[in-house]
Amino acid sequence: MKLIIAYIQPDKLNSVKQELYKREIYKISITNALGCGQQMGYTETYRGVDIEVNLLKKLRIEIAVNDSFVSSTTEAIINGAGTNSIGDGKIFIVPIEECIRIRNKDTGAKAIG
Amino acid sequence: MKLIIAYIQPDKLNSVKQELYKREIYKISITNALGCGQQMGYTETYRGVDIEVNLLKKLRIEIAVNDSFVSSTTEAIINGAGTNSIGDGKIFIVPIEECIRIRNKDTGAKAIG
Amino acid sequence: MKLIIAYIQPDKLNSVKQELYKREIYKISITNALGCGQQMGYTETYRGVDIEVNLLKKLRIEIAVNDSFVSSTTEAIINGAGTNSIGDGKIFIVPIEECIRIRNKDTGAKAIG
Amino acid sequence: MRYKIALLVSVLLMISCGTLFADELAETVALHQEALDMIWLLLAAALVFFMQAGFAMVEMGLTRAKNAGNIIMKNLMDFCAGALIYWALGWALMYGSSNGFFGFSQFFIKGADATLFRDWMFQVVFAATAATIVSGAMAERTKFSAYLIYSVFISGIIYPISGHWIWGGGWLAEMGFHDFAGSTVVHSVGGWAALMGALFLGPRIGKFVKVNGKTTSKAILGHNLPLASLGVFILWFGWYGFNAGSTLSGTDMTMATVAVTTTLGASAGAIAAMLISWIHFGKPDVSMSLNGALAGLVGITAPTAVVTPFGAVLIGLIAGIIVVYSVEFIDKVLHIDDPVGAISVHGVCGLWGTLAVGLFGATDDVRGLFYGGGFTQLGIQALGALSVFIWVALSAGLLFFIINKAHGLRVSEKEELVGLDLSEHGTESYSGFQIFTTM
Amino acid sequence: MRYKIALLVSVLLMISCGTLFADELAETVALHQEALDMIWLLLAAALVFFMQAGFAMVEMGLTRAKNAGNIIMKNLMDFCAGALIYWALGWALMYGSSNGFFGFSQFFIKGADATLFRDWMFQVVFAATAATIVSGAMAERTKFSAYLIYSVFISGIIYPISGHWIWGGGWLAEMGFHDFAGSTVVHSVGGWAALMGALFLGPRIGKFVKVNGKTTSKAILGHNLPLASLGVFILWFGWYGFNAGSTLSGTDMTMATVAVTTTLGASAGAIAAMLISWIHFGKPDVSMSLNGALAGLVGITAPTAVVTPFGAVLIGLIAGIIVVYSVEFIDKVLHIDDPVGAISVHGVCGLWGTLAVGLFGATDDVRGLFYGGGFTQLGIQALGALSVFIWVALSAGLLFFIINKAHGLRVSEKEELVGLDLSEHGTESYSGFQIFTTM
Amino acid sequence: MRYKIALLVSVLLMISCGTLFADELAETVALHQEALDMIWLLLAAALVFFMQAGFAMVEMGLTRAKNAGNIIMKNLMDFCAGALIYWALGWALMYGSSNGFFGFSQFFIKGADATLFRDWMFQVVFAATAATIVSGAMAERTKFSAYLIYSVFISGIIYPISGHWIWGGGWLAEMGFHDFAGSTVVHSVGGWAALMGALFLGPRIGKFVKVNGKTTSKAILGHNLPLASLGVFILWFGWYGFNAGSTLSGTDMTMATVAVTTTLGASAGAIAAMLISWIHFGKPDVSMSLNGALAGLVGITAPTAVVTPFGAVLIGLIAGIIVVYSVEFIDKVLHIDDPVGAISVHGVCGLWGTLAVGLFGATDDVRGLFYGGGFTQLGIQALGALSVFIWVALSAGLLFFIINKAHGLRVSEKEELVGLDLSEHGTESYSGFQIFTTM
Ligand SMILES: Nc1ncnc2c1ncn2[C@@H]1O[C@H](COP(=O)(O)OP(=O)(O)O)[C@@H](O)[C@H]1O
Ligand SMILES: Nc1ncnc2c1ncn2[C@@H]1O[C@H](COP(=O)(O)OP(=O)(O)O)[C@@H](O)[C@H]1O
Ligand SMILES: Nc1ncnc2c1ncn2[C@@H]1O[C@H](COP(=O)(O)OP(=O)(O)O)[C@@H](O)[C@H]1O
Repeated sequence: MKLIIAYIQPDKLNSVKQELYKREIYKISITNALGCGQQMGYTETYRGVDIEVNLLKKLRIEIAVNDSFVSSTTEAIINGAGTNSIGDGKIFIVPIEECIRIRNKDTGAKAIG
Repeated sequence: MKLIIAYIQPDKLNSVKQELYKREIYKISITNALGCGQQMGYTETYRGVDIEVNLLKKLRIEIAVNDSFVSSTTEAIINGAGTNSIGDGKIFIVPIEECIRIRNKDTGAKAIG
Repeated sequence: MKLIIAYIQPDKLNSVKQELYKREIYKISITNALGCGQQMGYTETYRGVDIEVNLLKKLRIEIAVNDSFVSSTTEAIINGAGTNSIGDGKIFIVPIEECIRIRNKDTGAKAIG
Repeated sequence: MRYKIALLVSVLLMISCGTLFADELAETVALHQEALDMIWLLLAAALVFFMQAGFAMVEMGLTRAKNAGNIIMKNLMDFCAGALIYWALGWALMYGSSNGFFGFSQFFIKGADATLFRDWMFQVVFAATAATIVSGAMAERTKFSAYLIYSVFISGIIYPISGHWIWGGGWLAEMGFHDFAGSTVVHSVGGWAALMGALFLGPRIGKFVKVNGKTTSKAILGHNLPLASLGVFILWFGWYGFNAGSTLSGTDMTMATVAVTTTLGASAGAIAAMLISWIHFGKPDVSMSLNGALAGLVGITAPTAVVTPFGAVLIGLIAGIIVVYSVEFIDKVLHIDDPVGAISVHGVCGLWGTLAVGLFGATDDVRGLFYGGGFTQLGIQALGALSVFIWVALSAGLLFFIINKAHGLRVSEKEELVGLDLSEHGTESYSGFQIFTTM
Repeated sequence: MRYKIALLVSVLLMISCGTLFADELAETVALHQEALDMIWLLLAAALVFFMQAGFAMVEMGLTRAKNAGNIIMKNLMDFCAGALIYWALGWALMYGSSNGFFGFSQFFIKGADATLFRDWMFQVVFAATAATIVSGAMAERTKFSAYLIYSVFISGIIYPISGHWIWGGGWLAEMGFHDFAGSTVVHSVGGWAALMGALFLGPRIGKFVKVNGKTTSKAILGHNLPLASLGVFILWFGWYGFNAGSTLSGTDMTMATVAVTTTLGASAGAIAAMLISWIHFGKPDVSMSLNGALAGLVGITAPTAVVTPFGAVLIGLIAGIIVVYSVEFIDKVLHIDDPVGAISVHGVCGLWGTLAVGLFGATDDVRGLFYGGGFTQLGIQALGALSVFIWVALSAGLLFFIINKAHGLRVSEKEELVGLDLSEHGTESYSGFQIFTTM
Repeated sequence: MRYKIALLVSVLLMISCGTLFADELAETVALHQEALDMIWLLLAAALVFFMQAGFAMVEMGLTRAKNAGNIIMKNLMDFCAGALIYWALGWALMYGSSNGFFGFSQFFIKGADATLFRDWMFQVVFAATAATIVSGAMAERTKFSAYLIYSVFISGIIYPISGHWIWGGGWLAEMGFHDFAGSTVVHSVGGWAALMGALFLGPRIGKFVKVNGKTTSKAILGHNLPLASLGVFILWFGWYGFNAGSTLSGTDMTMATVAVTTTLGASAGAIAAMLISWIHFGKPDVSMSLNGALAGLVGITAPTAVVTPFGAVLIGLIAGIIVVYSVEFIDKVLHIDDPVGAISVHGVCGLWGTLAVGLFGATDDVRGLFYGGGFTQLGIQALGALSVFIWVALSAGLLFFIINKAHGLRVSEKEELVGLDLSEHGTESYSGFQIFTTM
């Protein structure tokens, strides 16, 4: 089992969700994040004074999947969030050793979906 | 050492905390999350128009523990957050390779507690 | 590749960022968190009634790095966030199995930076 | 002789002309009198109406985000339902022809002319104020439908009847009870009804925690102090209509005294509450200072027209002190959960203001203890305040008892935890904002 | 003889003295008449001005956080630009010497004396109200520069011309069309312009989703109901200036009737909308109830001075019902995206209020169908409402068409998704707050 | 003879009757005069009071969430403390019997009648306005206790003394200095005190960054533009009381001119600031446009009664331009940290408004350079503005210097980073909301 962590542009959430649904991946968790990557931050001005917004608003997605789903999940994210431009984001894959469904104490591959 | 990540219903935080305290687990970090799992989202209406709230508000808990504490921690979470109903949440266990206390640079098992 | 997760005091973000920049680590993601650790929470009063704020506001930092950068990253965080006082925070290091840049599907060590 | 007659005629003509002219002038001047009263009372009524916004903001600001929409609905609807019932019934009971205890005529303000329309307008906003005070004390746990029922009864019956005693020519008015703008008529009535409501409801989940048999009180923080402060400013602004408008006449120059004593009383109240909270809790507390301003305003409302500036400052200072200790007492000793402090601000300080008339009254008609008037006025004030307390405690108590039995007063635990916005109204007040929903 | 002469002289002296004195008095009284009108109208104008804040808060509250700053700018600037153009042009077209269809003199209110200054002041805030109504329906997707252009034309030309017909002595006024405070003149004009604007703009991204050829409507939640409710309270407060001020005279005692019917109409509207939403959607909806209060206010605006309290309650109730079904109809059937319900509240309920004059009018001059007046007044009202609808639909339609072609009316998809605050103004309205920006 | 006598008697009777009647009438008319003045001034005072809410909202909105509660306390308390000290001392220094430089009688407004109560009421809200202006410039870093001390001195001494020169019959009044509603008396005094406060405090942490010896200015964003915009609308609304009320009489018909020029000046100011920010920064800036409206209002405050509508528009436009460049200059060149732009809006534009009297004055009494009045009036205006600047710079400078030495003016770095709400008041203003606390 893997935990797939992805940072994407906020306005891409909907298309990522659609791509995931197409691949029958329905479970997903999202948090708000501020990110700083290659996209070095734009500069707004506020009353003519620069603000260096080098922390940009991003969404952080977590999807826990069985190993066999890893490639279709990353594919879905890439398809949904990719625009070929800086700031599209990153995917990190982390191993999960165990997964438990709180409701019925199912564990492992059974619990994850 | 393991990182225990759990998604729970927001109104269960208090009882989870109490269960953890009983087992002498005091360290915990919490973030706000939106989740989409088996509980397919309820539908609110707003001026009579449906809103598909398929992203539900969840709390994301992170607890880093030594291996010997894993089972009591998951037990505490399950006891505190479980209601036998859809939406109760999930627990993911991820390996931690190292842990450092910023204050005094302690590492490993000593640092985690 | 490792995922470095750190909890720090909110007002230390700037100095952490500066320490990271010095070491040429530019990529970083941040989320808001509530934490409960050794610093047992201060008590505010509100109209003379105690509030136990044992959940304190923290920042959660995530930095994905190649293995060779792990020590300089943790060093930067410790330098930037450490004040020798309780509540300074923790660093957890978690293994990353794969990293993908959404923009161009680069993977591995190439994608991370 | 012709000459004489000519003289006579011309003189008479001129005079009749003059008086004719004078008659017209007199009519115009009479119209101006009406117009001055009208303009003054309508604008004052508009100001008092605006206090509804103030109450809504204060109550929302001092409670949690998950119940904000419910508070909007309660404050909007107690005005709307209150206005309709005060039109149908309340006015008749309050200002209809009197038997000493209640009025009974002019239902649906039948046969109203401009003057009666004007007076109804000015009175309906006061009735709504009394009703809306209660909403704060019952916040975050009351069934919306139960609140609607309650609000019809307070505006339609409870408020008008005690109001009749004092402002409608009833028995307390006869005795010389003085409540210029309603410390008792409006604020205490609201405050005591709030007390009964909070009693019947019980505290919010998590408000009082029992550890080893000892109950300790926990703070549940308000989610939006800026909104609460805006509410206090709006209330203070509206209070110039509330107090100064209560001259009931646009040519009664005491309105200037009223404006000044109101300003000084409120200022002193805020300062006193700030200082007490500073001494007592170590920090100048924001929400206490806001409540202090309101306490000063409520305290000065009854005596505003009959006290000196010095008197007003003292009344305000004492109100500001009272409110802090009263909030503490109700919370920590009585363990009654009043989220915004409505009982203390309106009930207790309304009582204080009513008594203050008997202490600081400085006019020929109303002379208090400290100004050589002896105990008479004070006695009447105390009697009036007590009677109104008993009336409201009984009638509101009965009302809440019946609602509780017949309909249920309180939402379920699950609904309370989720928040009334979602459970009672199916909405979120701050959609899109991240809020830690555990709080 | 000496005696006679002495008598004569003394008498004459006294009389002349008296008249002299009376003359002075008469002058003072005349000045007071002016002063009463002046004070009344200026304060009413200030109240109506404050409605700008109400509109801004309502519109902000009912839309998303990412566009709040843009709404501020639109509401501020349609007033500012509107005031300048109404000074230069609008007043002249509306109140200049008439040819029945528009006025044409007094550009830049040339040669104004105190009376004209006063009247311009009272009228400019009405013009700005009409302009600002549109902003809500066009929220969250309109180019700011396009909105600026639009707002100059509505305040400068569209509003003044139909206004002239009714309030400026034009052809509808001649026919006996009655619109006391502007259900048609102000609200319908704003509402129909809003309709045209929303039509030309098209819906916000994600508002209507086509699944299997069937379009379903999705809710896009407002981000700040507390702000929206504050806005409604401010609007209601300002409405006392809007309606009661429309007596145009400080000594016209119908202002009391107006205040009362306005209060009852608004209350009934809110209650009706709440009940309908409760029955219909299962919960008493907050934003619908708020809209219901506004619907009641808009509905009572035309007939406020000529109906009884009963009539006012009925008009309000019906307005409250209309607004719920109208919002549903426009959203679910017509698929027009009106984020705040401006078309329903101001356009449709403005129409209802205008017709209600012909149904509920109860005075000698204006007698409606239900009060024995037959169909005459109703017919005139319908004709007037229709004429104004046609005028606004054509002129505003043309205006938006030209702006759309020549300049572009709508921001790009990217800009809309990011939010107008960032894309049009380079700012965030809630800096530091965490907001789920996907919404 | 009998006849004659009868005639005589009857004539005399009628006349005396008439005059008797006339006497009564004259008394009533005199009362109406008083009532008109009273109603006008009290309602205007209430409007000006409400500006406190406006200032609080603007200042809160343009600063960070972590200091919102502190701003509430400062704005509330400078009014409350200011009212008490203006009662005890300020009025006496400003309007007591004069020696040309300050008044000295009527401490505690001793022996006040209705007229004096009325005048004090109208004046106290102006004093509070001057005091509260400073709070914005000193936001986010000032010790609360130090601010309290400051506010007692400005309302008690600094403001009353220069006020005496101009409005209290002092030496500037004697010279013909014209400041109708207080561009200098109120706004410049506040603005220059704000300048001194900001100077002594130094900038907020992170506001100015030194890179390679070059200081660059960083923006620290306000957390709540909707609140700020509400504040501006409230201020504008209140300004109708501020300016039009300054006729000081309910029968002075120039109030209409004042209302019109105020409206046009503010509108022009907002538009100018928007356009300049658009040209200059590439986007129409929200907070600058809001400041532009305020700049227009401040600029028109002195000349409002003596200029034409054209003059008002020009004055507003120029104020709107000035404010943008002044904010830039103070920030980027002088490196003084004024979080809300109070120095520019009130100090600099107050100066501009004062001079504008000497340029655009168009009445017989006050005739400016552009209207054939030569340089005389302009010279007097300049002299007055300069004198007041010197007075405030010296007195406020000394005050802040002493507070700084004796008590400390600024919170510690840790307290500033954590935010004044927690460190000074032990509270959070937005409990439950997630806020990125690093900002
Ligand atoms: N090494 C990293 N560690 C943590 N977060 C990262 C890392 N690299 C990227 N991110 C996150 O991903 C977001 C997008 O990264 P960025 O480098 O701007 O995109 P791209 O690689 O497409 O140019 C960043 O804002 C940040 O939140
Ligand atoms: N595979 C997963 N990946 C990421 N988050 C998940 C996953 N499964 C569940 N979650 C999180 O847990 C929450 C509860 O899951 P849900 O399936 O509704 O509960 P249950 O399994 O008890 O029915 C979800 O809202 C989501 O936030
Ligand atoms: N074992 C843990 N699991 C999860 N979060 C932790 C853990 N230990 C510490 N934290 C996080 O780090 C923060 C700081 O920890 P704390 O123990 O107060 O600091 P210190 O170790 O320097 O005294 C906590 O508020 C919490 O958010």
